[in-house]
Amino acid sequence: MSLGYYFLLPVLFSFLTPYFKKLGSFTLRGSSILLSLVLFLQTVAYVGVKLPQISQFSIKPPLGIAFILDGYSLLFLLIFTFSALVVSFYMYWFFEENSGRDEARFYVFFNMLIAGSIGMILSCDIFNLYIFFEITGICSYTLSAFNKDKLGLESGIKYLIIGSIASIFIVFAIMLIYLQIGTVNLGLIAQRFHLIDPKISVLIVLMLFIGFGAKAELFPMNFWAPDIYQGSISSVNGLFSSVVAKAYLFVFFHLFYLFNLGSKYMLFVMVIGAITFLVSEFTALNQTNVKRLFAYSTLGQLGILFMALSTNSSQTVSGALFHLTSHSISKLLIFLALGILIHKFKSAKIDILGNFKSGFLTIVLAIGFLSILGIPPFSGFVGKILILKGFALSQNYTAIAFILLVSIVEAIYFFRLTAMMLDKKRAKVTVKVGSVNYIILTLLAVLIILFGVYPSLLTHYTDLATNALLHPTNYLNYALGVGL
Amino acid sequence: MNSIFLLLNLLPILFLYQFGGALHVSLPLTSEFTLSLIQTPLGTFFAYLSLISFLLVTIAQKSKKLACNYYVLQFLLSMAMLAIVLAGDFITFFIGWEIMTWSSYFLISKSNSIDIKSLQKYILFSLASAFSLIAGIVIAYSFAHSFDFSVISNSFKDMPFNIKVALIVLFSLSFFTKAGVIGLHYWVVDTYSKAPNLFSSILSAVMSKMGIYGLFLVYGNIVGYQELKMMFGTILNGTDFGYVLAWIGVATSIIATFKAITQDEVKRLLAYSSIAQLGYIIAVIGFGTTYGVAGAMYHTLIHTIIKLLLFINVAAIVAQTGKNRFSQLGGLIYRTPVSFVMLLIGIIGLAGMPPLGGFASKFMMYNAAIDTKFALILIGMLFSGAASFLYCYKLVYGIYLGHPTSKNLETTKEVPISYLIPQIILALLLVLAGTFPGAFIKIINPILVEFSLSTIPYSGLGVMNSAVGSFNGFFIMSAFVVFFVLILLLITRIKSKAKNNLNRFDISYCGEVPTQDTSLHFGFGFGTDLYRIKFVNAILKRSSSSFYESLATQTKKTSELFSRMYYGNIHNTMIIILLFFSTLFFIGVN
Amino acid sequence: MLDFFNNTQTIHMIIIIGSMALFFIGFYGIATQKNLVKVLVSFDIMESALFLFFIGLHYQVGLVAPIVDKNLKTFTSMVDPVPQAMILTTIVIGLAVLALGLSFGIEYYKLTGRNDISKMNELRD
Amino acid sequence: MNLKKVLPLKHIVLSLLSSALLLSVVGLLMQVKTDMFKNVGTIYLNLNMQTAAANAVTSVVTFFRGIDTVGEVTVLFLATSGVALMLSATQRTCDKVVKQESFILNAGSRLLLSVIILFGVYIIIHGHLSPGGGFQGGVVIATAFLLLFLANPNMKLSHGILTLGESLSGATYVLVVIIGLFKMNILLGNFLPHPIGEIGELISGGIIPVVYILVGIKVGSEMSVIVEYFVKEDYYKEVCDA
Repeated sequence: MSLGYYFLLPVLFSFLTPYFKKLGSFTLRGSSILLSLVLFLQTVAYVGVKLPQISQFSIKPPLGIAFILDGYSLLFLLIFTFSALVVSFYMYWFFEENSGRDEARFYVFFNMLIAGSIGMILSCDIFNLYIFFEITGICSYTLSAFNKDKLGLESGIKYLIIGSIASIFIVFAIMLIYLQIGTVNLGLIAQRFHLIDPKISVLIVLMLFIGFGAKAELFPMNFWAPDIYQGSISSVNGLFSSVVAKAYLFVFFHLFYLFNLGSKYMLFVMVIGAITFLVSEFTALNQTNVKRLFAYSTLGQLGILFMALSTNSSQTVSGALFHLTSHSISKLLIFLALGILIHKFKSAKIDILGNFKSGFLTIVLAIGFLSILGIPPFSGFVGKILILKGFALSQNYTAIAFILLVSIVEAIYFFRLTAMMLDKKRAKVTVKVGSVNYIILTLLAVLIILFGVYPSLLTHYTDLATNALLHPTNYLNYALGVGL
Repeated sequence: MNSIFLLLNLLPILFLYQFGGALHVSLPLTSEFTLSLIQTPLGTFFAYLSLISFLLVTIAQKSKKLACNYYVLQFLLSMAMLAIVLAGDFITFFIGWEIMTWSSYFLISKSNSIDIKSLQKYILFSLASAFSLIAGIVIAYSFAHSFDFSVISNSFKDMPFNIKVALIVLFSLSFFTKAGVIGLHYWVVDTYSKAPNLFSSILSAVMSKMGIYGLFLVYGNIVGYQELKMMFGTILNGTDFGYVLAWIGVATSIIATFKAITQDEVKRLLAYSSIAQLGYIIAVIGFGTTYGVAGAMYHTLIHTIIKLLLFINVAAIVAQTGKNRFSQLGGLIYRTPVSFVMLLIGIIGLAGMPPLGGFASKFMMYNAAIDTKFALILIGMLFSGAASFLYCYKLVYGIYLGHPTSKNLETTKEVPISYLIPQIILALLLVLAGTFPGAFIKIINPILVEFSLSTIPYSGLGVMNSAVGSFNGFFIMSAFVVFFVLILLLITRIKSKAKNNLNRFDISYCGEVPTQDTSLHFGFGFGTDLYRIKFVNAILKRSSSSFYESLATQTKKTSELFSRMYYGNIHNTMIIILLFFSTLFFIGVN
Repeated sequence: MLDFFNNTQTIHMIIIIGSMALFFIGFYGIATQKNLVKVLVSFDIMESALFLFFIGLHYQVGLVAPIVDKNLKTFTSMVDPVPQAMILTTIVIGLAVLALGLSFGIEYYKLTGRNDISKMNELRD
Repeated sequence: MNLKKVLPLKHIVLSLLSSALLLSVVGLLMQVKTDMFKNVGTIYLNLNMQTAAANAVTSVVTFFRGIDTVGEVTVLFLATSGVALMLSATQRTCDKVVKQESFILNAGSRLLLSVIILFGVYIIIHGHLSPGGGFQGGVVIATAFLLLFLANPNMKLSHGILTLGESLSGATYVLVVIIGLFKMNILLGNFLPHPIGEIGELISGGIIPVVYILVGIKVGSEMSVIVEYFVKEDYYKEVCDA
């Protein structure tokens, strides 16, 4: 198998979608599930293979473009393809319930969203990366406007405007890079980046920071993010939270460590992450819309990840990657479960969490909440304790105190939701969970518990990823085409 | 269902007994974490304490129709506590601690009287406690590079002084919150009173003891009493640190005792009483002397027994009558005599009167205070001990004596046998603890060795030795039984002649004839006169709730302030991004 | 006299000044304009400025387009083809995003009768 | 006249800020030395003889950086789908266009249509020999349809044929990329014969003209769809308002 299929197969699927549609909705949904399954199985096949793997286009790098899979991208690839598989099963249920939607186009955008995100993490060429960035962007704009109502279109327009700003800054940065370094290959850029004029390099880093930071929902640039979550359907929210935001975060830190930026930048990113965490968690307290609330929660968790990933210590980074994986699974679980409730009640007010009656949903939602809060024996705990441990080893007590104090604020709203679910005094409506959703949500909940009680399953990959992220020598060799 | 979980609860006890002190398991969680269980004398003591409590409570739950998930959660809770007390490293300890937190949260949420605010209080204080604990753990890790108790304990001496203090403060805060030290007790009363009735007994008797276990672990094992002495110096015959702690404990017990007296709800009274009793334990735990530790340990045991007994007793009464306030109860002595006797035994123990176990534990604690020459502490303890008679009296009078306050109470039947069995067992234990206090010396000596303190000389089962003096529990008990039987005979001779066929409204005072609504019960309004005493009034008026409520208000205000930024104007968002870029540009390039 | 302009340095200078002026006109536009169409046009202005900048800086006096024909048999003394390829791609992407943005705007206008982005605030708590 | 209303403070501040940024960025860019490293483009030029495409830009677009072009085509495809998703609902609600068509315009535009399309096809086919290529030619073809729509609002494109052209050309393009893997052991390998001696001929450069023709068909049909949606949107609006 070649890495190129991660992009080419979804593209082929999308181009042929009009004909799948003619064969009936079952074929359409089935083929989308099949596609996600094939990509997931391909990723599983890469587990245990000697990394990095490379797949070249046309000509050997550094002249040509190549897809490189190292430990860092393998972890994200697993998360992305798994999320895609889960969501494509979930959408089967969604379209059964909501007939009359433009199903075929949804699948086009959904699959290309995943393909674009995967392309961003695989590509070793910054201009190629920008194209995947745009593919992901266009898919997310359209998916957030998919409802075609006032709210959906508003969120689509907002996302598009922010995306355009981000892409202009990134294009400018790429042009400056080409002007200065004469290439857009990441390996060569990394090699030569410290040789160029420091003022220009500051400008380049700043523009990339604004571009990817705005998309990765960093603090002074994330005022749009909750709006997007509120306007779009909840399975798309799950994807935004567990795939798209993570892809931008991947690129952010991939470039960050490839360019080997100094400790000043690290401190800056850490402070920005901390502010993001603080502001988002406090804001979440005041929300009455569930989607918005979990949007803020996502922003907060991204804040922790930015704090932890910018430390350059393998302990903290490994913990952060564990936390990232666990957060992706938990948020997917929460958003998919919320989707069932929102569909039932036709409302996204926070009260719906108090008004449903379903033991199963209560349990899975509670597992998701506890995991995000970092409470054992769920997977979030291992991530959080690893992060804290990493900070402890570098004796960064401020960060520890900060994370723990803000986590209490986080606990306030998570446990308020839990208490609402458990409250017996509210009027309750029985909610039935279909068999497909039952299996999906059980699977996600089991994974959360499994990674919590047996973290070695995951720490192996996070350690690999950490090593690849902090010491990208192998990656650079492949990107430079050494020994191919 | 009940029987299955009864057996399941029995299993760990047998398992622990089988190992007999040699349990040592380690389980690698990841390459960096290893979960390990080690059976120390201290841990074994607490393990038996919690496991037996769970067993007894499960017996009492026989008469309730509880769902399977209730039992599963309760079993999970007991396992979590077992993990806490048998933990050999901080990760296991913390995992147990957090599982304890959330499983008890879900159990409390199953109550019918619980509201969101109380649940929030409970979980936020528990999480604050857990986060302060984890902060301490990772700080210790940053020096010891291990989570193992023994490694951290060994490297503790080499840490900088401020880190040592920070560790002790963080750990103490965490465990104080669980034990409900005054100021951090905001969650205790609401939670205990609104939790399911039988579960309150576990909360008060076992879960608060996990805080005490943590204090023993940190002061005795991790830091070590010797090290505490070296760090803070000594005052009189005890440590400086112990002196401060003793004041915290005494203040807790005095304030909580007065608060308890004024309560109208039975379980709220018990909750405050629980805080007061734990105050004693905290008062002596830091002395760093043999008798301080022994007294704290003994009182832990006795308090567990008493609180289980009292809470089960009250739960039975509430289940039987549906009333949970003193002003609604009364006169149940003729309807539920066995329950009355059990409660009587319980409050005799609670008041610390001879011949029951309560006396022995108080004796040890007072001795410890005398031994260290902390006279003021001793006076405080005696004062609150004397004041506690009042709420003990209120408890027995309000429920069982006086006039029944409503018609239904007159037709109440004796509580179901499943409630009585654990009470009888506990009462017997209490009697035994009073009769053979010497047996406890055998349990406590290994723990004292573990803390590298001198041991207590053992001279017979009935004899409790201390630095100041000793007493023979067996002798006192024998004498008491003889007197008791004599007096009982006397009373029954007099009583048997009187006919008890009066109606409770057959009285009139000041020319007024009471109606159905008139509360004739003395339990109604008992203790309100305390407000007239200036000193007590000052205690009762002040409350930590205003502080925490203002904290909540501040949080909400901050939240509103921040959420004003997210008001959805994309135009301004763009301007902010561009300004952010410009600012960074001018800073970065120049 | 026009030889002065037949100098790579001068041409680059003019291009930098011109394209950056255009870029910051667009910058000013997105910061101040509230009409969705105007905002999208401002984005396009900024993009065009970047295209100008990028292509312009890769032109040097004396170089020709990178195409061989009967007169020019080898690929020597030609301008760098990569910027042109990249600009081609970026133009298409800009066009795609512009079309999408306009279609969103049209639909939104049909539903609400508004195209002022600062008044799009129905998504709030 | 209120000065504050015409020129609010915010605008003044932002224009000053833009000017300050402009000055400092220009000042910064003036110092840029662009010849520190050898551009990758010069290496491509040296290698370009091997691809046998006379236009180096074309060989960079379709071959050296060919996967960019796959992505680019995908972006355009996604945008078209998005536009169709957004604007297709209107056609259901307000379907009739009754604007009077002018005979002269109609006949004239039909006359021009073939010429413009021929020109577009020429640009596409000669993409590897002269300036131009799939994108440019595709857009030229779309302008032909634009002219048609402007002249005759009742004109309808056959979506079946457009979709067929779009899907098939796109799928073939992806297949060409994948066939390279099997034939040349590298994705997007130039597996068709491309002797260097034939440089400058119409059939030369292996897969390069094939790719550009596929891209041309795809871009042409997609742009036509976009043009149709936007032009008709305008007419519908007028008709619905009336």
